[in-house]
Amino acid sequence: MLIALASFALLSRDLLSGIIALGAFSLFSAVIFLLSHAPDVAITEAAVGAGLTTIIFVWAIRHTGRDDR
Amino acid sequence: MRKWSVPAQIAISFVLLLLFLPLFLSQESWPTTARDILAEDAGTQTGAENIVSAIYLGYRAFDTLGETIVLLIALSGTMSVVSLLKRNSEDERTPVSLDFSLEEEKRAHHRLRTHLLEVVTGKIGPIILLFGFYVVMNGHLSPGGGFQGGAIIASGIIFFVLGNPHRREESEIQRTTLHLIESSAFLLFLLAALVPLFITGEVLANPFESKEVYIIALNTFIGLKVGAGISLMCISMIERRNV
Amino acid sequence: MTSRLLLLILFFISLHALIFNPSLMKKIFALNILNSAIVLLFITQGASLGSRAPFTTESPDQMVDPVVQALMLTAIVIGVCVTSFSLALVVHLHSRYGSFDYRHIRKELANDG
Amino acid sequence: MMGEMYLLPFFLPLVGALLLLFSRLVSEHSRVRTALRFTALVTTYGISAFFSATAILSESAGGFIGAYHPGIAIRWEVTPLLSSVYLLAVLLSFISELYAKKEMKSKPDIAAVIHIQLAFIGFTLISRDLFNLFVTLEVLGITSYILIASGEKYRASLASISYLLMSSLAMAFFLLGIFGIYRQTGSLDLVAIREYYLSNPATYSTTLSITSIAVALLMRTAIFPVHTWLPEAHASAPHHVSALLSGLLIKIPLFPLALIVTLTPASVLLASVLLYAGALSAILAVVSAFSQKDMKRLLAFHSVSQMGYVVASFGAFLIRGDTELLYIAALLHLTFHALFKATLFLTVGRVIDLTGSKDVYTVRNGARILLDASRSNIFVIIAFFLSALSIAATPATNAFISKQLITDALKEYPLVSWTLVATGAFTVASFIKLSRVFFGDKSVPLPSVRPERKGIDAMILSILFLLASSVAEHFSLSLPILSSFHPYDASHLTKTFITIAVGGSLYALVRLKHVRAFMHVIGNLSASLTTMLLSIPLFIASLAILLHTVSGLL
Repeated sequence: MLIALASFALLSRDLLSGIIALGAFSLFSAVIFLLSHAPDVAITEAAVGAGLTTIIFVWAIRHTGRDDR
Repeated sequence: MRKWSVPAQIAISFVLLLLFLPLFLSQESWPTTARDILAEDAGTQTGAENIVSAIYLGYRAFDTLGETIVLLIALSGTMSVVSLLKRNSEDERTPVSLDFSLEEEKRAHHRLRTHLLEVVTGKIGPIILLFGFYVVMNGHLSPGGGFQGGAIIASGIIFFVLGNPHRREESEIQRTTLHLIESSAFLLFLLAALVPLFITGEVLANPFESKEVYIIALNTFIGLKVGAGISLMCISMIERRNV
Repeated sequence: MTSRLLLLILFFISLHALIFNPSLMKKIFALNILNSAIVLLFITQGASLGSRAPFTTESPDQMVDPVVQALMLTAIVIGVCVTSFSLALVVHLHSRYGSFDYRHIRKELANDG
Repeated sequence: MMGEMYLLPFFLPLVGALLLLFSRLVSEHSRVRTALRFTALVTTYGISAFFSATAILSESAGGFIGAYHPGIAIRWEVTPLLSSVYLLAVLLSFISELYAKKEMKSKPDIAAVIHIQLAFIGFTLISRDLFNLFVTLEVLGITSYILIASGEKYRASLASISYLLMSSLAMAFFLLGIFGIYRQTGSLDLVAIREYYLSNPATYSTTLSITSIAVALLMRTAIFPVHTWLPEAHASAPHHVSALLSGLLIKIPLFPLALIVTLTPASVLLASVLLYAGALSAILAVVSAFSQKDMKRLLAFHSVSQMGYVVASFGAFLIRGDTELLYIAALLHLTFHALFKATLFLTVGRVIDLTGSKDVYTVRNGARILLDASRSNIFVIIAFFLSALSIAATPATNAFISKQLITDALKEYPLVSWTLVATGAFTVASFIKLSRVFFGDKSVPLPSVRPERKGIDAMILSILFLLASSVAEHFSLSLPILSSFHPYDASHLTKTFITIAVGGSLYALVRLKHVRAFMHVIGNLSASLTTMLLSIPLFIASLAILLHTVSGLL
């Protein structure tokens, strides 16, 4: 699942869907952390990886356009 | 410039993968020494029930200091590049909208959506802020802590800003306040690190009788600093140019 | 075992993209995933010790390794900081050259003198 | 001094940075801001220089931060030697900040970054913990990306992001190395890890982990083949940043590297890799430097080359483990290089600013132009020529002593020793080429230069440099270990004169057409980002295999 999301993020031409895939990847790994008894890391990953990173990426493509040129 | 053919690329990656295979797949069992020590003393030495917090803010608080500084400088570096972008786009006089809320003339067409967004974010903001503070203050007992709570506080502040799009003139004041909060929190953190040096002779050691106080204090400072820093960066990112 | 093999593959997919994809944006994506792969590796391996989250109230010999969790908190945050600054730089470059492709940017730079 | 007061000088720059951050809150021209700035400078440079100077004179000290349990807490160690390196760092940061006074005043954030960088240089030196080293190195990395990009030029942004990607990749492998070592030893404390490997054998995973960490550090020191980020980054950064990075920052990872290399008995083999990689990078980089057109790129390549000397001698020291002379030679050369490379970047930077061109072939009359701008620039010119003579290792300069020491001490490795001598010849040639910039040439018209008032600062800086260099030279000659070393005897002098003569004739060769064409090709070689990034995992993997097979054979 992680691999599929990661590959999609890396291969897609449309950056926005890549970013969404990356966010989903983060969220999914947060779930894995939770299952591995690491609640602290899970919260951090969800807040930072899925939240903050996605916001910054979205800000970036607002400036540059969605096309990966 | 030379180009790598696709088969060559894959071959190189695959060879590297094989060479690193043993590191990933070694059968040795995970060491337990550190865990056993911690399970024994962490609570009594640092006063935190959450052992991860005990390490993060007790045993290895110095790493955490480094981490907050990484955050501090990375954010200030990002913001300086962002302000550079704004300046450049002003120079070229290209209308770049850097705003999440809509322009005045468009607002009429999307009144419902805009209104909904503003009301919801404006009302949810305080609740999220409160939750963030809760996470910060309970970091030594339950999962969470300064950093996680700080990120939540930041999202609360951003919601506030999104909820009040008309008061642009206050933006400068907000920004100064956030800068002040960030710097003061950093000051407090640094004080918390250095004051014990003169009391107990150690850096980053607990100077208090009661164990929890020190870890809660560190959590609070980090939470404030992270919250202010992240929201500052996000605000400068979403703001319309030239505010 | 399987999970580690999968993480190894994940690690090398992102390594491959980081090295060979010409787009700077994709390189940053790949860097993110590379970091996550290592964090996942640490956490899942550290969890092989036991079946309880690290709190003092619970039986110690069932606990997972708390040290790696504390380390990974730091690693995640540092990763995000690097990402945010590199994105700012990429946007800065894109605003001038209209491209993420570093070969293109370099060519244009050489022309700029 | 007692207890952890030793840690104080490393924390003070953070206080300085904090004051600068507060100064953002008041307007740019207010008195408060000036006062804050001044206090920050005094705290960071004055007080911490005082404390680290006292630390040089006292005993070594060590402990755990926060006095927690040894198994988990972070170990630190301060020795007089590390304190003196830190003092050098304080001096160079101070000079770099003074040079860009105006910019620092309008951008307190950037100034704060320099202070933070200084603090973390200190922490990197004293840390004895694997993960803490990861954190401090990341801080140093981010500060340097920001400083490189602070010139706001697009070229610098690209150089910064190339460096960022390369170094983040290396740091990812560093983390993987920590994983490998922690899984085996259950500890992050370097002393505990060394004890573990004394009784337990090192496996392939161990070797792989250690090489991953070592290569990440080598990348920061810019040693062939992972030096490729440096020329562009240091050439496109603002001048004071180039001076700081080239003079100081690339040297710092050597100290943790020495700890990593001696982590297991088997990994000492890595030291011989250091020896040969150092020599190779010395000669290859100097040939590239000689072929450059851009003055700052020329200097940047020389940094790689001079670091080759230091690393080769460091490697030889770590192989033998008992010859203090090699260590002292490496440290002396490191110190001298820090001083003269910073001077070179700053003085050449002045010429570039005044003439508006970086082309070493077309800029001429540099001395005249500098003097026209301000009379006090005479010191700038003197400082440049002394540094150039120094890097070319002419007698009576400080690097003459350290280079003779290094080539002498490396006598057991004739290949390395002779490579370094050949490097010396090329260095002479390329500095003749660079010095031409300062000399008059009637065929080139003089640009009109506005007189500037910055002259006094430049004078103070140059005098400071000259003082520091001569103090360092006298200090080095008074070391007891060097009592049997006579740099000015006949054999050394003959060798030097031959080197200089060969260098001169090499420079004369430039006039030949074929040589020029060849130089043009070499000068335009620059690694693509793909090659840069690929070099790291390939280097790690090949080193690991090499070391593993060799240690298996022994």
